[in-house]
Amino acid sequence: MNASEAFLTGAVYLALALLSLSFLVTVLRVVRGPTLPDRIVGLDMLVAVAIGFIAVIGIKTGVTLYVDVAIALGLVGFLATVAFARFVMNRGRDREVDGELQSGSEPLEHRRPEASS
Amino acid sequence: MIDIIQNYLAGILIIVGSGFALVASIGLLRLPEFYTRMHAASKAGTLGSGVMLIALAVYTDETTIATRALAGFVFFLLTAPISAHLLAKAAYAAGYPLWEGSVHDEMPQQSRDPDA
Amino acid sequence: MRTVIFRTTAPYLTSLMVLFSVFVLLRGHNEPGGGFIGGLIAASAFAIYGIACGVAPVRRALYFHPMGLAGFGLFLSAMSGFVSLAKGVPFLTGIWTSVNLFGVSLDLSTILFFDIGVYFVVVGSITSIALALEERERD
Amino acid sequence: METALAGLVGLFYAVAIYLMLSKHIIRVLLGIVIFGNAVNMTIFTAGRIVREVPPIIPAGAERIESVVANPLPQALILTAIVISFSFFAFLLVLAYRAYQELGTDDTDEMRVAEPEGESLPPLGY
Amino acid sequence: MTIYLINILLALAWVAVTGSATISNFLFGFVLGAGALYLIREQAGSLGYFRRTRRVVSLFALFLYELVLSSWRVAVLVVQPRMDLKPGIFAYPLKVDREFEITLLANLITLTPGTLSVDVSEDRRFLYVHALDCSDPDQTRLDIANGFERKIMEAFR
Amino acid sequence: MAAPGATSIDTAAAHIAGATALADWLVIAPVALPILGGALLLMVRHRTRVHAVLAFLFLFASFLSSAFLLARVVSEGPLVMTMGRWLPPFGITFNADVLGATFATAATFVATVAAVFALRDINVTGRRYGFYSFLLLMVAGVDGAFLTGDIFNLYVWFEVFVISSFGLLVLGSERRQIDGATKYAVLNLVATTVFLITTGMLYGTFGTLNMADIARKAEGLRETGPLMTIATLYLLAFGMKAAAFPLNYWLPASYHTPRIVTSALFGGLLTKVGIYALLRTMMTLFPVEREVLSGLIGWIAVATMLLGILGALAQSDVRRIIGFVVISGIGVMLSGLALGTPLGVTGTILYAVHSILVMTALYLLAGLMHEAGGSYSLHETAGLYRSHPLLAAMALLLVLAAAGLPPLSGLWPKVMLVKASIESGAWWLASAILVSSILTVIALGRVFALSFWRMDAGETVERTDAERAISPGAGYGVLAALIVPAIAIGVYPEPFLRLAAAAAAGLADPASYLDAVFPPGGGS
Repeated sequence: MNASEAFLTGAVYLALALLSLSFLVTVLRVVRGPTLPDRIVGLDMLVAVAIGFIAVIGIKTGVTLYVDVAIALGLVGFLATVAFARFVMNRGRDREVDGELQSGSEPLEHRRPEASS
Repeated sequence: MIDIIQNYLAGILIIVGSGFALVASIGLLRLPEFYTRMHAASKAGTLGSGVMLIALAVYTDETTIATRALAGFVFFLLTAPISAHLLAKAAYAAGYPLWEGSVHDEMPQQSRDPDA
Repeated sequence: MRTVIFRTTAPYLTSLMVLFSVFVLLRGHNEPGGGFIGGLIAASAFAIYGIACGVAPVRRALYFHPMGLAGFGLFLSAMSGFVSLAKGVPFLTGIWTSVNLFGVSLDLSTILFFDIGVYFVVVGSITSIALALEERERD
Repeated sequence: METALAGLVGLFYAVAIYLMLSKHIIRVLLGIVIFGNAVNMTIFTAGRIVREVPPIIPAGAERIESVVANPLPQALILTAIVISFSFFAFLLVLAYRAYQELGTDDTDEMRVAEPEGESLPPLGY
Repeated sequence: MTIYLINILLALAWVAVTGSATISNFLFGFVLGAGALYLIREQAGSLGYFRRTRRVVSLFALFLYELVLSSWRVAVLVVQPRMDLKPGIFAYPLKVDREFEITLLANLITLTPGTLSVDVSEDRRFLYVHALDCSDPDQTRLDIANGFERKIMEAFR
Repeated sequence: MAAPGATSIDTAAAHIAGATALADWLVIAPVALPILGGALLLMVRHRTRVHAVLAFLFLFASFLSSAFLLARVVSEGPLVMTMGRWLPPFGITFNADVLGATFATAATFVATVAAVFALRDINVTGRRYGFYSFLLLMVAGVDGAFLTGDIFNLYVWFEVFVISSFGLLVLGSERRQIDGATKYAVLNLVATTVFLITTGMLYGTFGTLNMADIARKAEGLRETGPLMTIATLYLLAFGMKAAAFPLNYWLPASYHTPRIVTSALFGGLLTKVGIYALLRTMMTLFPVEREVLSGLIGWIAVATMLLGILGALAQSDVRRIIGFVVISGIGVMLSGLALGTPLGVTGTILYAVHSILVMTALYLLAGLMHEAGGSYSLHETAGLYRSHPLLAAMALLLVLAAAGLPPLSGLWPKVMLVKASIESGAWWLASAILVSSILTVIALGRVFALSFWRMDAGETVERTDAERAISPGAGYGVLAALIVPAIAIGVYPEPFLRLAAAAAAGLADPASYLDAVFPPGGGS
């Protein structure tokens, strides 16, 4: 084991530690909120951290099968964010008071049912 | 020789990348509100994971893995700004206000209309 | 989401994702991947297309009705099980053959066709659900 | 490892059942999703967790010479995931439709099919 | 556009001649073909091709530079004990008008930390940008106009 | 990572070497044909004209194949086919024994008949929506459940028919339907998930999922393994599916909401799959545990049949009355399972076949009554005897059949069950069966009395004759096709009794079943 490999091993462990820390910090933000977009940003960040994990583990173990998983994860994360953005836009802010979601029992007034689909 | 360069480069890159990821998550925690948090998360975070993917591409000896890792990086570069933009736009349109310490708002009010 | 930025990039992203989904489908033989996950990726590609540009362009782009695609996939999968009838081995046994096409040897198997069928089932059913919801949302 | 996973499975079941007892249909759905994941982990744990290589026969070989992980739980979980995914997709659409058509996501108020205070059948002949 | 095609054809010819169809060989052939095209630049009218390539590369270099620089700035800002924030949204008057260019500009702005494009106005004349440091919007506008926007206009017109 | 005791897997030894005869494909034909048909119909969804014809052809073909399969199984013993040549426990086995083949034959027969009835009930929109595809896929799921020999595969088939049944349930998207479908979907999802949990535990205990293999290994594990837990959980899961007390209120909440032909299929087929799964797991896999649970099952049976039929007495909607009658029938079937004697199980099997035919027929009858009288409500229909004498005659026959009176199919299984319970000294069970029969006569007799005999309803409803039937004759023909076998079982029961007895014998003594999956001297 020469110096460069030792350096890489140390770097991998350091990176894993940093990533774990940032994972925890991000989870804290997701839990805390306080608004829905905050949580969405946090989830987005979690995807990024997960991809970082995949890359580092790929270097550490040489198992690079997961690179495609990383790409797919990026795709899914993108789709999720887009869908959440749509949701935020459609719902508006009125139902969210002080970061607490009111339980959605209010009836819809503007969308009336049609008889058939 | 090339092994040694690969190892050092990959090591530096993953440290940089994870450092960026950590900074991004700290920013996510410390910054005061949603719009400013978004700066930290959707960019420094993306940069962090992207740099780590590049590290993987540098480290591996297989061309297919390297190209795939790079493809993943490019894909992030494509999607990250779009999702950030959409989320910011949606949040603004939905009426989430800017932080009270903000100094400037030139956004016209009619684009708060959810259909815009 | 009527925004220029999303609408100009979404079609290219969609084609990129469809390409990736086919890649995932075809590599599903001895590495992670396969019809189901490939189909999901393709379906999410269409969902993004639909969110960005509306449902009608997606329907036009697909040409067939999504449920028709799902039916085709189911049919393909079921039929690939019947190939083994000719060989006198049980249902769904993998049959391999090598086709020589323009000098390139191509390994075909019933398993591959089964997987392609799964891909179409997933693409068709998930896309049809997504499009139906999206249409309802827009009205 | 089994112990940790067993604890996690128990936690998942607890959360899932708590959510499923809610009267809001969306919470019930979320509970069902967690329920499904708990089940998948149960199967995973039941298949004996070992750190082995994937059960793939290398090219050119006729058999695997080393100890391999048990492929069956993975196949089962994959099947279960696919099924619960399609199930969930359907249920989501259904809940959404129900919310639109019935104007509520409260299961106590969903009494269209069984209206309250139905009259008894005629008693005379 | 045809120049690209010719370059790719040259690369394919290189692959065919050398007889090894690998990606690296193709890329090598592409670079060689570009060199060959450079030799006949006056006849083939490929002068613009190389100028444009140079400008795209320079745009990309500017982007990387901005990315690293402002990432660093945001990183420093975030870990400072007392954050000095003056965020805000400013309107940026667009000179570029094609959809593709607007998209590219907006994405580049978003990717560089410190600025985030929130929306494009309906008439596509303004880009609304959220900035972490909005104490001097005019300076930021000027930076974008002289930086990314100018490079984009140079590269794609 | 070379662990001690490394074993290698020889793929050649894990494969079945011999060729499969063409005739063995009969095992999967009842499943594969409807799947192919369903897929084909999805592909031609715009050509609504050919839907009914294609669906009928595929269903009839699968009915024929399952009938041939039954004939072959009766004469030659269980028939086995292992998918993809992988030996169990890796490969999935399909094996048809008398029980599975009998149920499959009855199910495909009912489905074929219902497909004809659907000509009247389902319009072009419904066809385009995919009614026939869902119907075929549901039949495939039900047949698959009857014929598979792998417990996880059983779960898969459960899901296949449950998901298809969702599609059928919301066809039309009325508010009522969506309400009913939500409850049906959630409850069924929970039931199948419990099924899956139990299967996971089962796999953890036995290391195999092949039912024959489990039955073989259960002997050695009886002392140590948590078999009792597994058996109880299966009872819970399948009891929920079969609508046994106290987990049965999803059935009356949802079965009356869809189109009448869908209700008929649900009432006829779906709960019986739960009964089949209970029979299979309790009798073949866990006979000893069933012995312990028999008291519990017995009380569940009594509660189900009595509360079910009491519920029927309180309803005024014909379809909901029938829904409760279905539940009551489940109770009767469970009583045979509780007894566990050959006679009792034979009674259960015969009753299940009877119930598949008669419950479907009852729902279809309700549909025809609606057509004739303009309403499903007992308050609003009257005097159908005058206007529709033929319908009245059939209704009378069906009431007799459902109540278990001679000369129809309900009589013999009830006689057997009562006799079996008296033999086992379970007087309470026998009396519960008799009481529930009497109450069934009252509940259904009232339908007959009010809707057919009563001259004039107090409050007549506006007749909405906008959508008249294509031809009433087809509806009567379909009903007759269901009543004829019911009469046949009633007046000429010997072959059916022999069949059910053979099925029960195969269930209680799985030796032949095991031999078919694991041929002596061969296999793993």
